[in-house]
Amino acid sequence: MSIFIDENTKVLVQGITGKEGRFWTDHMIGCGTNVVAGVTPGKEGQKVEGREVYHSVRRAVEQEDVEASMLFVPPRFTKDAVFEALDSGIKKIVTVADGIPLHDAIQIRKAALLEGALVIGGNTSGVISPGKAMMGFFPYWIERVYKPGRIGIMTRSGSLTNEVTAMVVKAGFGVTSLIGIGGDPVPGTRFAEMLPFYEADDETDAVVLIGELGGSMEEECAQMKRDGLFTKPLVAFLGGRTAPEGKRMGHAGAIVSGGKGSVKDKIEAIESVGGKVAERPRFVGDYLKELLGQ
Amino acid sequence: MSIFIDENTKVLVQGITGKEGRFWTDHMIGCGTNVVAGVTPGKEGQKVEGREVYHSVRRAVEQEDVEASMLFVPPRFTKDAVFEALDSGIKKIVTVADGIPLHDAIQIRKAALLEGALVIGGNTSGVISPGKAMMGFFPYWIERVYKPGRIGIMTRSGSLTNEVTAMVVKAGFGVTSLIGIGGDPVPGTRFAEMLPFYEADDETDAVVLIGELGGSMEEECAQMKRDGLFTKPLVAFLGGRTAPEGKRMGHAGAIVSGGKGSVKDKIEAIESVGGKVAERPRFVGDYLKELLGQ
Amino acid sequence: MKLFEYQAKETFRKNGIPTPQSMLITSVDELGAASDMTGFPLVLKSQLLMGGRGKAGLIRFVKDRAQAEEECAQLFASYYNVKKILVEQAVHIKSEIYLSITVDPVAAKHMIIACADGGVEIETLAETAPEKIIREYIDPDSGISPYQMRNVAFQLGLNGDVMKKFSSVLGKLYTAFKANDAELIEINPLFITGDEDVVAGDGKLSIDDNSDFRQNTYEKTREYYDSDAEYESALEGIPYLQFDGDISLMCAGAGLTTTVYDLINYEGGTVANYLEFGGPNYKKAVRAMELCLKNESKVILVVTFGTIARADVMAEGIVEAINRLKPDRPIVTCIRGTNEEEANRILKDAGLVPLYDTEEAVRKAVSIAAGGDA
Amino acid sequence: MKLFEYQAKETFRKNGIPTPQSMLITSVDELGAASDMTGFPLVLKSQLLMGGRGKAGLIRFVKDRAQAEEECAQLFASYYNVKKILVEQAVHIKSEIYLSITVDPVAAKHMIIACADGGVEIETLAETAPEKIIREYIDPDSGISPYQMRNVAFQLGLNGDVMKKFSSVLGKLYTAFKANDAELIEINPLFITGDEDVVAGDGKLSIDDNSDFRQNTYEKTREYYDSDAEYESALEGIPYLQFDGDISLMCAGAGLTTTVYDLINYEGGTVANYLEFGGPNYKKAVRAMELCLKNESKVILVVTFGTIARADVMAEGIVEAINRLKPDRPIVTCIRGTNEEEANRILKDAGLVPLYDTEEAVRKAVSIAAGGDA
Repeated sequence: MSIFIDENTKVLVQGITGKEGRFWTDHMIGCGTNVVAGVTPGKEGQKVEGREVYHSVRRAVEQEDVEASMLFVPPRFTKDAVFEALDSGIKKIVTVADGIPLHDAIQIRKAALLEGALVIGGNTSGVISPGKAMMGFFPYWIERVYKPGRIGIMTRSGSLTNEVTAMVVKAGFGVTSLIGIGGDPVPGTRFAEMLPFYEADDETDAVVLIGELGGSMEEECAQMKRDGLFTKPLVAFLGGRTAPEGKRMGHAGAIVSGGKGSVKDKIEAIESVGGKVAERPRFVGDYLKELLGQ
Repeated sequence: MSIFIDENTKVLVQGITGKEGRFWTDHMIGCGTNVVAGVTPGKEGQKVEGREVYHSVRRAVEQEDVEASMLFVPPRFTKDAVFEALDSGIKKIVTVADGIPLHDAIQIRKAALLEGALVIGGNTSGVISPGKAMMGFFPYWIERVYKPGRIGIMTRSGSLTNEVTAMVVKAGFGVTSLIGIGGDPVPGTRFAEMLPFYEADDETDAVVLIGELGGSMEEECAQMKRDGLFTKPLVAFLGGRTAPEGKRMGHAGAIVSGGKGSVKDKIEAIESVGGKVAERPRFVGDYLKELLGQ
Repeated sequence: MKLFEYQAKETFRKNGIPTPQSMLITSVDELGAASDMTGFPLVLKSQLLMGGRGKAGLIRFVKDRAQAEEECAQLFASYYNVKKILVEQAVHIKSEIYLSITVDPVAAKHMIIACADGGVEIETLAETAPEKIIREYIDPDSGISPYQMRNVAFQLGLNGDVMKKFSSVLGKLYTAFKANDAELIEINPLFITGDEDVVAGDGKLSIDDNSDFRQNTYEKTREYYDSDAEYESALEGIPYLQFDGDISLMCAGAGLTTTVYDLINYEGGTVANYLEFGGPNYKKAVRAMELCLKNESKVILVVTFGTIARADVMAEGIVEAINRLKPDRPIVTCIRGTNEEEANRILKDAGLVPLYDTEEAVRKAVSIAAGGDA
Repeated sequence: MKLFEYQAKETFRKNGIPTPQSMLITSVDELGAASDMTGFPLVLKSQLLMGGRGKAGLIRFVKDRAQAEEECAQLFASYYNVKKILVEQAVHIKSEIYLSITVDPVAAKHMIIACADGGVEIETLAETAPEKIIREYIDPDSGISPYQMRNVAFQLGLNGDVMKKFSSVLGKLYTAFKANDAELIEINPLFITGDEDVVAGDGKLSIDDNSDFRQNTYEKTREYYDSDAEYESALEGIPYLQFDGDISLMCAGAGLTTTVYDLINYEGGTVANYLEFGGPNYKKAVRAMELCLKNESKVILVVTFGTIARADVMAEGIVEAINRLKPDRPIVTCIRGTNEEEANRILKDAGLVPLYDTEEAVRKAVSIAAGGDA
């Protein structure tokens, strides 16, 4: 079992005829993803990588079975594209757009909550179940990073995820499902909301959390563990331990303000429920070995 | 058991210090209603009929148990008052306001659906369980009309309800619960949505529907009966049998247009599922006797 | 409140929806200035609220000045009491679309209705070819999203530039729908021109009367009503419908008044006017009777069964109205509800014979109208 | 983008929120005209984006002309580089309220924050007396309802006329919050005056940069930034923070750059500047290095691990930057990700010694900064 997607998940690509859309659709298929169709308004009748292109999501779902939608849509049109996917009953949506307006992001998350859907992103590399499928743009071809295995990873970052995942793999592990919830101040889905899926997944032995200063998402994960809703080993790597207060360092919204959102607080929260926080990316692998008794 | 309210239902009155609010609060209490408190912004600390007045619904529900709210609020402020009640978790709301803007009414109904609440009205006399409780302004003191019994009544009208109910009583019956959904084009709750409550009510033997030309609410009730969701005897009285097409006769929205909404269609729909439609108010009692084998 | 075409188009233009060049005229004298603006050919469109203006010959396509003057004069002189004509540029039409927005009371949403067969009545189409009607539902809080505009456009078979222009018109129409508290906003037909422009060929806009307090662009003037009595009652807020029978209804409660209307028809009577003075108008008996007396009816029938609208207050009103207006025809009363005993005492004191049963009152009125005793 | 107080108040006034009489001046010469408008006493408010202006002595209450001129001259001459002063009428204050609107990312709602203790920092209050903080959540689609404005007012203990005026201000503040795509809009303090008026004493407005395409009221000028490098990088859209250590970071990926920052501190190094040229900026190596070179740093540390941001493109950029800018300090590179083999060949060809491990690269940079071999 994988989280969010596997090789059977039927994926629609919104914005498939754009340069980015075409390029990554090709790669997603190369990675094993079951891309069933694409959407670009006004381009119905075209094909991309052999997949039919439709004018609208509604027309696509009339013709094809669709379980998830991958958005390659500019930030200012992302809200509309997410609403369109939700309106057609799609419950898994990934948007990589970097630069979604804050007020749009709030409406996106609200709509997702209302529909009981998972919207992953924006400002993310997406979601990958290594060896099975990918939605987004992960460098799955870098084998020392995207090796299949039994560790779940959740992250706000792109490059840092490559860095940390490489260390996980170096320590002898691999990845079940990697979910990049994205670096925006209001991600569509929060870390803690993904934990139940990892908890229920037989193929995930432990979860690595790649977080950073600012916000409260890491504390929410600690709360899930405290409440017994997540019981597997949890290792975190958190960027911004030495960040000075009041500076926006890292992703938008990553700021320590009024003593809130500091990495220090997050470390306390995670350690208080038996989680481990690695000071350096390299230590993530060491802690996994320790917690998994290897 | 009564539908919507009985003598135990804890009722809040929004707009309690207004002239209408005071007058009918007095009468509601006189009728047996368990009015627990009132709300008028700026009037906290006052009392009406011995009940505490609060600034806001939120402050009222902090102090008192509240199950239902009765609104004596002008039409232009009704949306706000309904939202306020819904926000405090109140799931039964009656608004008598006559003149709620159409676009407000749409938002009111949408909010009610979203919250799983019953908003009764606007433009209604309200709800009465004769002998037990009332929310609204029924002339419960007219004994040849508001006699307790085992017939459920749903209506869009005020005066016509008095007329028809008097005939029901004259025929030897009484009323369990009378729900006035109101005469507006977009009532908060539709006839068909009340039928499951009458179906489940042991004390209701049959339902009388007082409808009129226009809209599709009577047809929706027929559909409920066809689908087996309502199985008790159903007698309808429908105003506007002889209304000419294209004229707005009766309540706002009561218009036959493009052949739709005619009483003829409604009669066909109801009779096709075994319901009876009385040509004159007087016949309602006769049909009840027939269907109930009396 | 239903607006005239020219007013609907004013609203369209304010919201950025293209309309053909046009000028409103009130006499043939103004035709020259108008046709200078629109050029020929042009269309003369009588500004009346009735439907089916085309079929009734109230819209004329004219090719030149001479024809325009002749037809314009005909329209102003017609049976339909045409006061205003919209002189409009004739557009080169490639195709026509039906487009409207209204509310769906069941789903509690705004509803866009569209059809690729423009120009025809949507009600007719609903009967004959319902599968051609496109519906798109809009959440009243989040409003319309661009994908919904495109959904409608694609279902209409539009593409490319026309798709984009249509979507833009739809978005603007939705803005106008909300901003005007519209019951209905309609463009039928919406033209797709030879130049692939999207232009409103006609316009309907009906504004919710309950929103008057926040919508006061247009004053309720006489021209919106078919009769003086309808106009005057509208100003009073008294629901009134004009018929041409013998019995003036002066009843309280929309449902009850409609029922009395039915009962009169069952009994073979005819209605002169429908008038409802219940609810907020229950103290307006004098004004209500005055409106009834404008008709050449043979009897006034008063039926009420009120709650807040107290029977005694209504009875007092009736008596006051009789004293002041000295009606020239009999009055039948059947007043029930709160304080009905007091009401009937008042009526009797005034020499009336109050009845207590609606059907009995109806039969009495029908009998009087047929020449029977009062 | 954080606006100055005087700009936030411009927005308030546009939205109908009362503010004290005021005039913006850029020199002591303009003081006369300003005080003619405001009268005495008045307040001189230095227009700087930093918090705690009051404590820093940048806000001065003055009673007469002489004092005003003296204090004004002091402010313009102060260490803080004051360019603009808002001269504002002194209001008779009865009480002060804290009021702001921001977003709640968990609930996906807009969030009103209010407190009856105005003037203090809300963050401080959150630590010391969290029970005093009032929160009201607003659905982003349906928007604020009057009952929610009243809820906040009543929780603040307001009543009567002040309650109504406060509710009105809150409603207008919410309109401004939405219309401006604000991250935060704040009035602290909101004055309740002796005349029971409700007036914005201060104003903060921070506009979401991702909304620039639909929010372009204010241009990003130099005055919004502390340093030239920060201003220039902002124009480029390159995230940049100014520090005063030895090592210039030129990394890709917000998370990775922050991690490198941490690692340098762990190793005893100091950072000269934080610069992130990942994502859309990954081809801007020349511009990025130029910004780094503005600092008196001892070494430039390049760490990347990219996907779309291809390693070979970045490496080419670094080499081009070296060729064009001829940097006067060593450059340590650790470039991984898509096409990393090609990237490292490019770096080697240019005479660099590419590293493959972040920690190794960090140690190398710290060593160079401490005087070690490049």
